[in-house]
Parts: sequence; structure tokens; C-alpha cells
Amino acid sequence: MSLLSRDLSPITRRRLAVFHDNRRARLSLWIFAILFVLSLVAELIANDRPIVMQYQGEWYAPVLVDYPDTEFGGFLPSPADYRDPFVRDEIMANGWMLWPPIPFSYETLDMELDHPAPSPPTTRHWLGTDDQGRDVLARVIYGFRLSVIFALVLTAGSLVLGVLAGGIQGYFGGKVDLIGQRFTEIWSGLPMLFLLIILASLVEPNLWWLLGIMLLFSWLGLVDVVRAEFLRARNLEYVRAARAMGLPSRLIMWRHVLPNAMVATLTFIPFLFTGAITTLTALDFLGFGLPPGSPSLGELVAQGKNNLQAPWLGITAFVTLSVMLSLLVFIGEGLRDAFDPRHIQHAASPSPAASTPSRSGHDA
Amino acid sequence: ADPADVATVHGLALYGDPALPADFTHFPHADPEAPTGGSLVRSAIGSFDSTNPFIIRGTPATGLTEIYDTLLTQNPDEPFSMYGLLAEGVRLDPERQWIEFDLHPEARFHDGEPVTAEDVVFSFETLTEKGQPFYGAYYADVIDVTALDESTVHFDLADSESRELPLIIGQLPILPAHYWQDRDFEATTRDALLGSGPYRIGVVEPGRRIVYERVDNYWGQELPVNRGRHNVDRLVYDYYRDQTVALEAFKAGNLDMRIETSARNWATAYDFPALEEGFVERLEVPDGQPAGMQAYVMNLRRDKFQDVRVREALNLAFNFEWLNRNLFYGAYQRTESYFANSEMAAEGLPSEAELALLEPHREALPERVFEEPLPVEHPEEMRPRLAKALELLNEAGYVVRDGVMTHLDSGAPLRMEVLLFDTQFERVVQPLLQNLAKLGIEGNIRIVDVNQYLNRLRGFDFDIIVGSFPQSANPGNEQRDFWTSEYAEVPQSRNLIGLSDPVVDDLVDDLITADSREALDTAARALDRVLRWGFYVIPQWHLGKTRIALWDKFGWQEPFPEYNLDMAAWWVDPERGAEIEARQRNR
Amino acid sequence: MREPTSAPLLELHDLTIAFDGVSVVERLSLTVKRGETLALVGESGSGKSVSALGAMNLLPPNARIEGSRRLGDTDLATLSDRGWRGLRGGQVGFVFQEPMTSLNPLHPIGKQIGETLRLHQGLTGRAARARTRELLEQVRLPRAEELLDAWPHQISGGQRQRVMIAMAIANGPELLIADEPTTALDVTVQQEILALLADLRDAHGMGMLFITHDLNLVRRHADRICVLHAGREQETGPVAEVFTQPRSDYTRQLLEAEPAGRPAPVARVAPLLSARGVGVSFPRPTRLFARRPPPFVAVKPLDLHVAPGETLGIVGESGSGKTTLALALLRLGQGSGEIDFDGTRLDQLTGNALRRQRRCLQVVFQDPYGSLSPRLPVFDIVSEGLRFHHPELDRAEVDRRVRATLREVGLPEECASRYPHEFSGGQRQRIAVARAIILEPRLVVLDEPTSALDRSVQKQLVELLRDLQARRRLSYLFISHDLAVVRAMAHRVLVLKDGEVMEQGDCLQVLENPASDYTRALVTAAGLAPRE
Amino acid sequence: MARYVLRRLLLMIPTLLGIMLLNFIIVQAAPGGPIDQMLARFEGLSSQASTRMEGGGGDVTSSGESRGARGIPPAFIEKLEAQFGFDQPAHERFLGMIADYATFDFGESFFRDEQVTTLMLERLPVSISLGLWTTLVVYLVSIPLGIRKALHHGSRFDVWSSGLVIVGYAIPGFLFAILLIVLFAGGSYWDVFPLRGLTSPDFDELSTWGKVKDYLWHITLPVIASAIGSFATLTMLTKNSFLDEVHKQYVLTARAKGASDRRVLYGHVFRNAMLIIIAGLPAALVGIFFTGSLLIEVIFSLNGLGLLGFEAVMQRDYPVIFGTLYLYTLIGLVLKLISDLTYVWVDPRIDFETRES
Ligand SMILES: Nc1ncnc2c1ncn2[C@@H]1O[C@H](COP(=O)(O)OP(=O)(O)OP(=O)(O)O)[C@@H](O)[C@H]1O
Ligand SMILES: Nc1ncnc2c1ncn2[C@@H]1O[C@H](COP(=O)(O)OP(=O)(O)OP(=O)(O)O)[C@@H](O)[C@H]1O
Ligand SMILES: [Mg+2]
Ligand SMILES: [Mg+2]
Repeated sequence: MSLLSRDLSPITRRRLAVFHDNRRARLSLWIFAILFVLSLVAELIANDRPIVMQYQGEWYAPVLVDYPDTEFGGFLPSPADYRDPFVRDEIMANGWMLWPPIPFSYETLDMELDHPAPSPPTTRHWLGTDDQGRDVLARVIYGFRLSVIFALVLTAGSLVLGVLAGGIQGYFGGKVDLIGQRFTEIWSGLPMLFLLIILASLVEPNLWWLLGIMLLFSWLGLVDVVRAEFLRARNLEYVRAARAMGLPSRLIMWRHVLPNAMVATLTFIPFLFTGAITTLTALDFLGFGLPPGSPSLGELVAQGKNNLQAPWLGITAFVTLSVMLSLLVFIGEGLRDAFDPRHIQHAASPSPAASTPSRSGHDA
Repeated sequence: ADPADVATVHGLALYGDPALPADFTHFPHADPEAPTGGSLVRSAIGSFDSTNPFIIRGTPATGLTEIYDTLLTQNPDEPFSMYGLLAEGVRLDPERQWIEFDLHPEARFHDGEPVTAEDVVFSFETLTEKGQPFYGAYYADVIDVTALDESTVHFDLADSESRELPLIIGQLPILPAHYWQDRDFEATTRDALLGSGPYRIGVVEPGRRIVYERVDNYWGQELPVNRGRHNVDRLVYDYYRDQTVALEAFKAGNLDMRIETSARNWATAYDFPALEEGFVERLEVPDGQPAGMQAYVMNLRRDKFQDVRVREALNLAFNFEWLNRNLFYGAYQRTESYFANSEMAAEGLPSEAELALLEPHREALPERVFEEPLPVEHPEEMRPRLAKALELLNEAGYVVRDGVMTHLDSGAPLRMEVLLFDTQFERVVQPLLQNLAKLGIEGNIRIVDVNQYLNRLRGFDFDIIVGSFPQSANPGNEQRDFWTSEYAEVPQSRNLIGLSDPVVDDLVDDLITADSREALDTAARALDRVLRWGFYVIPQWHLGKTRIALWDKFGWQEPFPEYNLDMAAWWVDPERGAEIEARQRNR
Repeated sequence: MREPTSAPLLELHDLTIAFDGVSVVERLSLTVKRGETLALVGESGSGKSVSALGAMNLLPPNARIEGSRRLGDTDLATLSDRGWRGLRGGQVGFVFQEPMTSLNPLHPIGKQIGETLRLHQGLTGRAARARTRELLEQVRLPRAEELLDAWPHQISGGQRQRVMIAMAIANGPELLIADEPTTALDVTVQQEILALLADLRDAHGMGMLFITHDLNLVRRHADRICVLHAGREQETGPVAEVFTQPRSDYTRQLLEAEPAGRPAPVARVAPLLSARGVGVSFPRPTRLFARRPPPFVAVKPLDLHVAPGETLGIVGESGSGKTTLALALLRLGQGSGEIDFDGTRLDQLTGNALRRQRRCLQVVFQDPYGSLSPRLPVFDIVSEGLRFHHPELDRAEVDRRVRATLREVGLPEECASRYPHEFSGGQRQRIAVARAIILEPRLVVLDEPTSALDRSVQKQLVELLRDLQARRRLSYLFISHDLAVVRAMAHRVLVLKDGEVMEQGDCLQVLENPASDYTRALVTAAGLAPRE
Repeated sequence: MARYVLRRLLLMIPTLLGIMLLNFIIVQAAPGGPIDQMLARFEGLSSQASTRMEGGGGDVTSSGESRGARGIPPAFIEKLEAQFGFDQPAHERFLGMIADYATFDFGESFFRDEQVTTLMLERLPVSISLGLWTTLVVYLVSIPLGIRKALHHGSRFDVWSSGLVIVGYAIPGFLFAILLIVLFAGGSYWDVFPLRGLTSPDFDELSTWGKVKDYLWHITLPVIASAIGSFATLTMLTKNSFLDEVHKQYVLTARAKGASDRRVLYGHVFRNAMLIIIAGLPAALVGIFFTGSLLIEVIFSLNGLGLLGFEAVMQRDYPVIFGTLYLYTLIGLVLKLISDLTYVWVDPRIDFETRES
């Protein structure tokens, strides 16, 4: 922190300090960051190939390189399946393997299940398997990464588009508003489901296609609130003052209106974020989502519903989602407070006066 | 022959004579002493908005056929024998050019009007002209229907080699002509329509429930085919949108019975208080019907599937054992034959009779058909199987380049896409794809919505689908649609494989024209043999029984009929019924 | 003078108030007796408002209050929420320093006053409305019936201030805390209002804590005076005593400060700004199915001009249309007529062209609080125009200029990183001035730029403005009620009443020999000290 | 203002036209049409739109009728095409449709002889019940809760109530619905609530009070399930907008008047903070009434508008698709106009005139 703050303006330092003082927000940010970074190297944590191994005196790094089955005495032309008893025994007889903590990838079918899938948590599968015999924990790790990336891009995209469209309509008003609003209305009338169906008939839908389609629509939710806030804020005295100063509209909107009209937007960010994940979930659920086999939290939820007898599926999905959302909301609150000029930390440092009745007040 | 010369009989069988004599008093699986009363609540999934199940429009409610009588009715204990219901007697031309039915003089619609020959003519014409296209096709070989008098109706039949036509005419539901006189048959309706059957429509709540009430003075109650049947007073279908919820409803006692289609549920979901306390019972009733063939179907219109070695290699890559053990709790049997679960399934080496049918095609058929016994022996272990598959692929001209199975000549990689419309099947395709991947074959799953799925099926635009070829105990005309070259390029046909093989065409002909049960069985086995050695599909599995969970208030006569479950012969035990219902209502 | 009853009403003893650990008021003790007016004076930012708010528990939660506070027999420090509720608005009336921002923007005037009546007297409906109207008339609000239904943004600064006063006196409080209650009022109305308050004081034995920096008012209306400097009490005593024999140096300094001098004369050249036929009217609300009432004419078409280096003072009754006129001239509000600025027709410019002109045309709004973005720190507020209009300046240079300007207006440099709400009223006003002059414009419209400033700061600011004018040939449009300041600033004055120009001419001329009755009344009421 | 409203009303026409046209084009371009749907029915492929969701399905495909099947004659398909009007060129169909829609004639469903309007009316009770109660519950809980949280920002109460609503939000609605069913309506735990529907079968025979009770008894679980996820956004929105407002000067004025906390919050701050809540309302309403509770409807076997719309899409029942779309859009447009007018009513400073710098 101290390193960072050297050439920051006092105000930024003040904001950082406020954020820093908010233990919950700080903790949330750390946890989220750690989880995300960990998920970025998911291949080293959950994989169905060893990280490194030695076979007949040679070193191998299966995580990075595909070695054919034939390399280890097999006959298959494809990359070796290190979980296959044949290959495994062969290698173990002539060397050793270092496995990641979770020796399954998100798409690995465990061929040696001791209980029909979905099988309950055991030491082999810490969170059990799903109804195809895949390790739930591995899927959650990969799914977290995928969802977070998807949601990040989608949130950022819709934020930019939504604030831009809503802001411009609200700030300028008149014709811009009238026509812009009609345009957004028409746009929001587009049948998303059909676009997805058409898409699915033209290409094999993947993450980026879905992202594109979702991006076309997700920003619409923000437009109305941002517009309303801009409509109000543009009449305020300080906006008039900014105009008097001769600032261009974009600067006024950016520096004066937006910061004061961000309540709704800021509030929505965590929800937009998880909303993106849930939308992906819903699409997966309807079958318009990610290609089959992708590590999708949505699929996990759907499986949870279809396998009530396997509560670990639903619970895992639910815990993952709520942890992710809680972290985001708490981070969001911390940010909100940091940018609120009147921010007063109630709980952070109990002042000695807190106990005396003369403490002033917010008796409201 | 002249109708006057033909004897009137009490029933028809597809081959030979019906098993029950003319003076039988009741079906053997029915108990004439069964008590009546009680109710049977079942679930239906989805919704309904129509009470007319015959027309194109609308989603009809479940169970509507209960309100109609047919000319003949089937004995579920025989493969295909029909006994008189509305028809007191039947006369079938030995040349099968016509068939006549004498209607029962007592037969009445629920409003008291007699059922007449005119009603039969009306029903036939209405259904074939205004009904679903199914009826037109089903009765395409009926040339003409005439009412000879009040109670005699005469069907003229086309020159058809199909033996089942007379019997399926007996399945024609009879509608009241007078009732429909001033109603539009083709418009959807939610009225309690008029019929003559053992039940009438009681309550219709579109999309929610439909209730059938037993007709008190049902005219046919004392008929031998009905005696001891239709014992339950109220048949209720409650509509649910979701299977999981329907299961919960059953557990809560809102439903009396449930047929479980999921092995997983069967193994895990039935452990709730009512069951432990003995209020709920689970049955597995053996299923006498052929299982049919559910399989990964390869589309032969695609060049890559033309080579039988490729198809066999793909067959080898399917690990049923793992699937059954790990996904299905070992509940299923591997389907090996197209006529599995019946004596029509081929086994071992071809019999004399089969050889007689196969011999003419020896040139066109692979040696194995004659030499190697069925079932096809696979190596058990997966690795040897993959080795064999690899070998076959190599023979077929494929080699692995950069880890991808590529055709030696064309350089085209071997890729395939499995088209699905139901996410449920993803989990049974995924393991197959994984094994294909080991062979260097790139496969992927494509899930699209039902409409698009059908649209692609209509255009035969797919590599592999999960399809099924259902079979009845008496295969007939539909086999053409399934296997023959005639239908290979007809859109909407059920020749999904795109089979176009003169040998198969001939064998199907043999099957349809078979004039005895043995001939039919032989023809079916021969066909089965040829199809199986063609490796056109990767067979999946079948259950061979029906899983029923029910609140323990019903009685039935064992043994169960051999070919179909006849719920109509069940009854509600009055005492046990009261006890159970008290427990069910005690919510 | 009158003898106040000796019963103490408000007693503050050793009051110390700190924000986030920095104390702004230290060990202040004061007593307001029944029937007396205690004037609390002191430099801008010396802690007057904070003390008053602190006494009534109205400070934000990051403030810490220590010391004893008593109102009559009640110990304020131990009062329950319920107790406070009965007290505030009923026993104690409060007039906030910044009337422009203190009204709820979304409630009509009538409703806001009516609410006080309802809370403490249970008046509702017609009775409340009648009483509200009466109150509005008492505080000399014109068109009382119409303004009952007006929204705060539709009335002038002075009018809002009077609404605040009406609200504070509505329930006949025992104690009135009036924080600069008359800064936005012209002298005549000011006198009337103060007379009204004096009446209340005398009739009900109301005690009054009167915060102001207008020493003339103190002299005339207060019984005792308490002088505050940098959060510390300097001296307290009867007015006459303190005025004649100030004990502390600071008091002496305060008493002596008075804006004086005259602006440098200007050469008669082509005007920088000239307006012809500028008028403004506002539509009145239409009731459903009623005929559209005639619009309210806030400014009748008038002509004016300002030469380079010249100051045009605009004076006039509160609500006469000064602010409206200024906004119309700047094209910030609606208005009709021709406006010429530096050879371009301002009224025909749009978009970028207008924006470019704005650099030369700055304004200090009457409502400094409202005109500062609440989420921008002062540094950003002041530097913003500079960074946009002079992108060539590097960061260090911008930094230097901002600091210099803040110093010039008398604000400490370290305030650059604070947010607007953390300042006193006078400090905010100076931030607004700093923001305007840092751009080195050619014309500045100053709408009551000194209303919240004490004499010494006022004097300093007037000198700064005059100095800038002399150096850069700056022109000012100077709106003020304070004729002393106007005299010290303006070359010419324009007198407005009800949107009409009463007279226009050389400043000294008008102030010494008013042509219209209205101006005469104004000058008399102001009791301007003779020019030295 | 009147002129503005008139202009907005007139602009609805091109907007509607635009939406209908775009939809018409896109919907027709999507592969698989009503004909396929019809065929699917005849083939015994589940035509119910909810197949994808009904879950717990079997391991065996539905097999359909085996005997006598001969495929569907091409002539029949032609007949169907004529019946659905596909023999006419697209633009004629579109113009015809628009002409009908102008008079609110939405035509008949492809698959049943029912006016689209009738279909929608039939579904209305469910949607209104769910929508209204859910909205009511959500607003009645979230706004006071949000306000309380704003007041006690950072307190322990704030943290745990945040946690609670967030967890509610994170629970996938349908999973929660199933959970409710298993716990409170199934046979395994407490069997106290009904599983499905809006009323009992014997509803008509009940007394008025009995009817009310029956109705509330049925609606409880679905409303809880559909509300649970909606608390979070509204609560946080309320909290944050209140946080933004409570420090403003006018709040101080109100407190100086002696107004109680409640009064300050509900009388003064509320109106100022309400704007964005209002801004979100039309979308929320349209969402809740028409699309929002699709999965809840599936799980509680309720036939609402959400399901109607979704089924129509899945079944390619064009008249229903366009009819519902037309109606939703129209209602959406009107609601939006109303909410715009509410802005002005709430905050008289707001106008819709052009501003330029
Ligand atoms: N919320 C706050 N946080 C930090 N400092 C504050 C806050 N409010 C006021 N101050 C500081 O407290 C000091 C006293 O302010 P106060 O408003 O009492 O001044 P004042 O005497 O009323 O001045 P003026 O005449 O300009 O209104 C000022 O220096 C101001 O900057
Ligand atoms: N938006 C508006 N709508 C209607 N009337 C308005 C509006 N703005 C101002 N007025 C009226 O115009 C008149 C002039 O207001 P203005 O603010 O110009 O007064 P002022 O001379 O600046 O007074 P003060 O000295 O009190 O600030 C006032 O009577 C006010 O009620
Ligand atoms: Mg002050
Ligand atoms: Mg003014």
C-alpha cells in the first residue's frame, strides 16, 4: 500500500484508505482475487494428466505437451490417457508421476467409479461426481474461471453500452432521447431466443458467440435507470456550473453527472455480474448455452435439480454462486463507500465517545 | 368369397386362431369377482387443451380412448388376437378382400342411443378424412366401408399382403354420428365428448386434470372381454410440468401410481416414509413386447458411414458395461437385436428356414452372416476392443495423422457430430465420444431445439442421432418405412439410417407377407441377422420390464398378461383402499 | 436598551467539537437568555455554524461533541430521540445558513412549512394552509398564495431564505438559532425581517442566537455579542461595551474591517457585453381543464452594457430577477433578447462555439453549495476548467495555479483534497470564486459572492477582485445586497425591482442621489457609512 | 407536456411496427417451423416446450406408435402449409397481420382453435396472482429493509441482512422451488402445502372465506420461490439510493423541524431516492408478469403467460408469438410512458427538453 500511494493524489489515497479500512470489502477482494488467480491456473490444480513425470529415465511434462499413447507402450494414436490402468501401470513400473491435487479435469469421466454417478463425496472426489461421472470440484474450478471471465466481459461491456446509451439519452434529452428511446425499445423487442436458435443452426455456439449475443441485449437493463438519473442530474446546480465553465458535454457527463448518478449502476454491478452467470446458466438449462461438456455452473444447477437424491450437486452450485455474489457485493459496497465523499465508517473504529451519551448525532 | 359362406367368429388372431374359445367368460388375467369402486390418480407431464384425441389440432388429454369402444379389443395375453367388443361377430374373407362386423344389439352410447353400422361408417370416414394423418395411413388399404344394415358393416380391402389389416380395423374407435352431426369435428374442444366406452369424461380442467368416471350402466359390462375389468370408479390424470415434482406428488400421496422411466430414480428416489411404512409398493412387471431398437443411428447418406468397417469400429468403441454400471445402476440389458426381447431375435447360426431366405442373397451378403454365430462377440476389455477398432479403421483406409484419424486417399479427417434435442442424452453420448477420441476420431455433441432437430431429420442432415425403431409383437408394414430403399430418400420417413439395400428390401417383403407365426419369426430373424451384421447402428439398451411404484391399495390377478400391462383389470381393494386413502389424505 | 430577563435559556459550557479528531471548536461557553439576542460573530470558518448545529445535535456522525449543553432545564446531552423531536422545530427554531440547498427540492414550499405546523401543532388541511400563508406574508414573501405551491427551485435565493425563516418561527419557538438569516435579502426586507424577529423575541420572551458577520446588524439588533476566532471564544459582552471597548485584538480587527475604496476608473470604450431587450418569463402551472394563466414575467425586457474593465453592480429587492437576468445573459437559463459579447452574438451561438466563449465568461453562483459537485474534491473543482481549456499546462503548473488561487481567496492549501461538504458556508463561497477566476476570464458574473463572508475576508476578496480587474481589464457583473460592497466594487449600478429597471447609472451618483423612491429607501435602510 | 405525451403516443406506432417487422423476419428465418412442430407431434416426440426442463427424464427415448406407420404424405404437408398461410409470400402475410393487429385481432393459434386473446386471458389469473403478490412482497420487504440497512450502514444488522438477501439471490429460483416442494409439499418431510395449481379441485364448492384461504394456501410456495431472488437487487438499490440522500442538507432541515426518523425517511428522503426505483419498475413489471416466472410456472404446474410465450416460441406457434409480443410491447411502451411521466411527477425539475451546452 505504502509503495503504491507514493505518487497518488491525496484524494485517491483517502479512497484507498477508506476501502482498506473496510475489513469486509478488503477481505472479499483478496479472496476473490485469490480464487480467480487460482482458477486461472486450474490446469495445475485439477487435471487428468500429471504435472511432471519420469518414464524410463526421461522427463515428461504432460500438462504442457501431448504425448501419444505409443510413447508408453500403447498402441493408440491419440494422446495418452494417464488415468487408464494400462498406461498408469506401465509408467509406474518404469518411473513416477506427480499428479495435481485433483487428478481429474472438468471433462474427465472417472472410469473407476465405486458408486453409480452421481456419486457422493469421497476422498477420491471431494465434492462427489456429477451425473456423468465427472469430478464436481474440478468442474467448479474450471466453471468458476469460465463464468467469471464471461461475466467480467459481459458486465464491462453492458456497463459501457448501457451507461453510454442511457447517459446520452438522459443528458441531451429532446430528439436524442425520443429517438434513442424508441431505438432501444425496438432493440429490446428482438427475440433473443430466436437469435440463439438461428445462431445454433449456423455455427456451433461457443463462449464468444454467446457473449456476443448476450452483449447485444444485456445493456438494455441499465439504460432506463441511467437515463432517469441523468434526466434528474442534468438540472442540478453543479451541472449548470460545469456548463458555465464551458466544459464539453462528455466531460460534464463523465465527471459531474455520472459520479452522482451511479448509485443504481454501482448497485447493479455485482448483480449484473452474477446475472451474467445465471443467464449463462439459464441458457445451458434451455440447451442454448455452452457446447456440451463445457464446465458450466449452469449445468451443475440443472443437474442438481434433476438429481435431488444427490444434494452435493445443488449445494455446490448454490454455494459457489452465493460465495461469488457475496464477495462481489461486499467489494462493491467497499467501492461505493470509498467513492462516497461523506463516507463515515460506523463499525470500523469505535471511538471512545461512542459510549458516552454526548456522542453527536445521527440520531435518525 | 361370399359373406354368406363365411363363418362368423368371435375373434381374430394374426396367425391361426385366437387362443380363447368362443364361449370364454372372461380374460384369464381378469377377476370377474373384482370389487368395484375407488379411484386411480396418475400423473401426466405437460399440458392438454383438447378432449378430441383424433384431430390435428390441439394437445389432447391423456386417457381419452377410455371413453370409446372399438369394434374388437385385444387380449394382452396373446401376441395379437382381437375379440369382439362392439362387434358381436366378425366375418373375414379367407382371401382377405373384405371383412364384416355384426354390431352388438345392446351397444349403446352414453346417451342411450344405439351404436349402429352408420356410426362405424361415420367414424371411419371422419377419422381418415378429418383425423390425424396417422388414420389415413393406417387404413390406407381399406377401399370402402358400407353399412349393410343397422348392425352390419362391411369393409372392402385392397389387395394387400399385410395380414394385420383386418385386426387393426378392429381397433377403430367408434364415434357417435348423431352427436357430431352439428359439431365441427376438426375444431378443438374441451367438452365432455360422447362415447360408448366404460368411462365417460367427468371433469375437464384444461392443463390441470381430467377425470374419467366409470359408466354405471355401461352396456358392455358383462361382455366376456370386459368382465372383471374397468373396476375403478374414477380415473384421474393430474398434469404436472415437471417430472421431479410429479415424483414428489407421488410420494405425498397425490398420485396413486407412477411408472418410473429413470433407472437412477428407481434406485435412489424411493426412500420416503410411506414406503418404509409399507404403504407404497414397487413392482417390476416383465414386459412381453419386443424392446425395439434404441441406438446411436448412423446416417449412411454420409459417405464416411458407407464403409461397414468404419461402422463396426464405432460399434466397438461403445462401452455399454461402464454406462450401465455407472449411470444406470445396472438396470438395463444390452440391446443386441432389432427384435430384442422376443422370439424374433436372431441367435446363434442361421436356422434352416432362415438360410432358405438368406441363401438367394449369398453373393451380396458378407460371409459372416452365414458363418459366425450371433450375438457378435466383442472383446470384453476396452483396450483390446479399441485395438480391433483401430485395425478395422486402418483396413478401411484410415490412418492417424497428427493424432487425427484421416482418410488415406481423400485426406479427410474422420469427424462426427451427434445431434440431440434433449440434454438428458448428453451423458450417454459423452463416454462414446471419449472413446472415439482415443481412436483419433473427433466427435462432438450438438444440442438443438426440437423443431430444428426435426427439421434436420427431415432433411437427413445429421451424422449420428439417438434414435429408436420400436417394434410390436407383430411387425408389419412399418418395416418398409424403417429399412427399405423405397423410403431411404423420402423426407419424414423413418428410414433414418438411409438403408438402401436390395437384400434388406427383399427380406422385409418376406416378413410382411409371412403367413404364419413361424414364417414371421423366421423372416424377422433373417432380417435381424442382416441388419446386425451391417452395423448400421450402435445398439443401446432396453429394460424388458415396467417399473411401477404404487400406493398399496390395488389388487390384480397374477400372473400378469404376457404382452401388455392391463391396468383395466386392476381393482381397488375396499378396505386397504380406505386405509391408504386415509393415510394419503392425512396431509 | 431593553432588559432581558436573566433566566438562561441555552447554556453551552466548554463545548468542544472535533471532526475526525481535528477540533474546530474548543471550549466554547455561551449563554442565551430569554428575551435576548446573542450575536455570534467571527471570521468565516471560525466554527459558528458548527457550534450552533452541535448544540442541537445536527452534526454528521463523524463529529464528536464534548461539554455540557442545557436548554432551560433539560440537559441536551442526555436527551432521547423523542425528546429531540419535540424540541426541534417546536421549542427551538433553526434557520440554516444555506437556504438554497436546505429545502427539500421535491416538496412544494407550502408543504414544507405546513409540515412543521403539523408536527408541533397538529394543524392540517385548510387551517395549516391558511397559517402557512400568513407566515409567508409575515416574512414579506410576495405572491404568497401562488408561492405556496411553488417548488424550491422556482423561487429566488432570498425567497428561499424567508421560507426557512417562516419555517423556523412557525411554532413560536423559545429559542431561535438563526445562522446568517438575512444574507440573501435586500436591506429593506432585511430590516423588516429583523424587526419581525425582534417582535417575536419581545412578545414571547424568545431567546435568539444570531449568527452573522454583518456588524451593523449586530449593533442594531443584538443585546450581547460573542466573538469567535478559530474555534475559540475571544470575548463576550454587551454589544455597546464590545463595540466601544473591544478587548481582544481580533475583535478590534474585525470591527475595523470594512470594504472601502473604489475601483479604478475605466476608459469609455466599446462595451464587452451588451444586451438589448433581454427578458425572462416563466410559465405558471396549469391546472387541469383551466385556462392557461399568463406567464410570470421575472425580468421585463431591458438593455445593459458592460465595458472592459468595468464593474456593473446589480442591486435590487430580493426576487426582483437579478439571478434570472444573470443566467439569461450567460445563456444558462431561458431568456429572450440580443446578447452581444465581444462582438459575437451570444444568443445565437451553440455547441462548441458557445463553449469556447464560456472560458471568457465565468460565473459565481448565488448558491455555492449547490454549484459544487459533491463528489469532486476541491482541487478537481478548481482545476477542472483550467485543465480543459488549457490542456497545454502540465500537472505541476496546474497544481501551482490552484494553490495560488486558493491562497488568494484566503483558503488554506491543504483544503484541496477535501470535499465541498466539509467546509463552512463562507469557505465554499470562496471555492466558487476561485473556480471562476482561475480561468482568467474577461467577464465574471458574481451573484452575491460575499454574502457569507465576514468583513475582513470580504475586504480581502474585494481587493483581490479589484486588483484582478486592474491587472487584466476584467469586467464584472456584480450582484449584491450589500451596498457597501457594491460601492467598493461597482463603476455603475443598475437597480432592479420586480423585474424592471428602476434606474441605472454611475455608482456613486445613484447611491448618493437616488432617482427613484425605491433606491432611496434602499440606501437609507442600508445606513451606509460615509465614505472616507 | 401534453404535446410531449401526444408525440410519445404517436411514436408508439412506428416502434411497434419496427418491433413486429424485425421479429417477423427473425422468427421466420429460424430453422424449424410450425410444420416441423406438427410432425413432431405425430411422431410422438414430446412437443411440450418444457421437455428440456421437466427433468428426471427416462433413459429411454419415447418410442411412438410402431404399427402401421408409413410416414406422413407430402400432400398433407402441403395442406398444412396452406392452413398456416405459408403459401402466401411473406410480405403479404406480414401486412395482413399488421392490419389485423391494428384492430387487436390476433388471430388463432396454429395448433388449437383458440383466439390468441382467449389464450392469454386464460393464463392471466396465474400471471397476475404470481406477479402481483411477488411484486407486493418484494417491494414491501425490500424497501423498508433497504432503508433500515441504509440507516445502519456497516452495522452487524446490515451485514447479515445483506448476506441473507444475497443468498436468496444466489439460490437458483427453480432449485429453491423444488426444495420448497420437497420440504413442504412432498411426501418426505412436512406435507403442508399443495404441489401445484392455483386452487383446489373443489374450489367452486368452498365458501368465500374458504376460497380465499385455498387460494392463499396455493399461492404461498410459488410466491416465495419467485420472490426469493428479487429481494437482493431492490434492497441494495434502496439502500444505496438512501445512503446517497440521507446526508443531504434538506434531511438536516427536516430533522431540525423535529420530524421523526420515519417521517424524515418516508416523507422526505423516499421521494428523492425513489426515482431509480420507479425507473426500474416498468421493466420489472413486464418481466414479472410476462416472462419472469417461467420456471416457477413449470415447477408448480401453473399455466401462466410466461409459459404461454415460451411454449409458443418452442412450438413456433407464430400467431401466439406475435400476439403476445404485440401485447407485451404495447403494454411495455405504455408503462414506459407512464414511468416517464412519473419522473416528472416525482421530481418536478425533470423535463424532456433538449439540452445542449
Ligand atoms: N463535515 C466537516 N468535516 C470536516 N471539517 C468541517 C466539516 N464541517 C465544517 N468543517 C470545518 O469546520 C470549521 C468551522 O466551520 P463552520 O461552518 O462552523 O464555520 P462558520 O463559522 O460557520 O463560517 P462561515 O461564516 O463561513 O459560515 C471550518 O474550518 C470547516 O472547514
Ligand atoms: N424556474 C422558475 N419558475 C418560476 N418562477 C421563477 C423561476 N425562477 C425564478 N422565478 C421567480 O422569478 C423571480 C426572480 O427570481 P430571481 O432568482 O432572479 O431573484 P433574485 O433577484 O435573484 O432574488 P434574490 O436576491 O432573492 O436572489 C422570483 O420571484 C422567482 O419566484
Ligand atoms: Mg457558517
Ligand atoms: Mg438571486
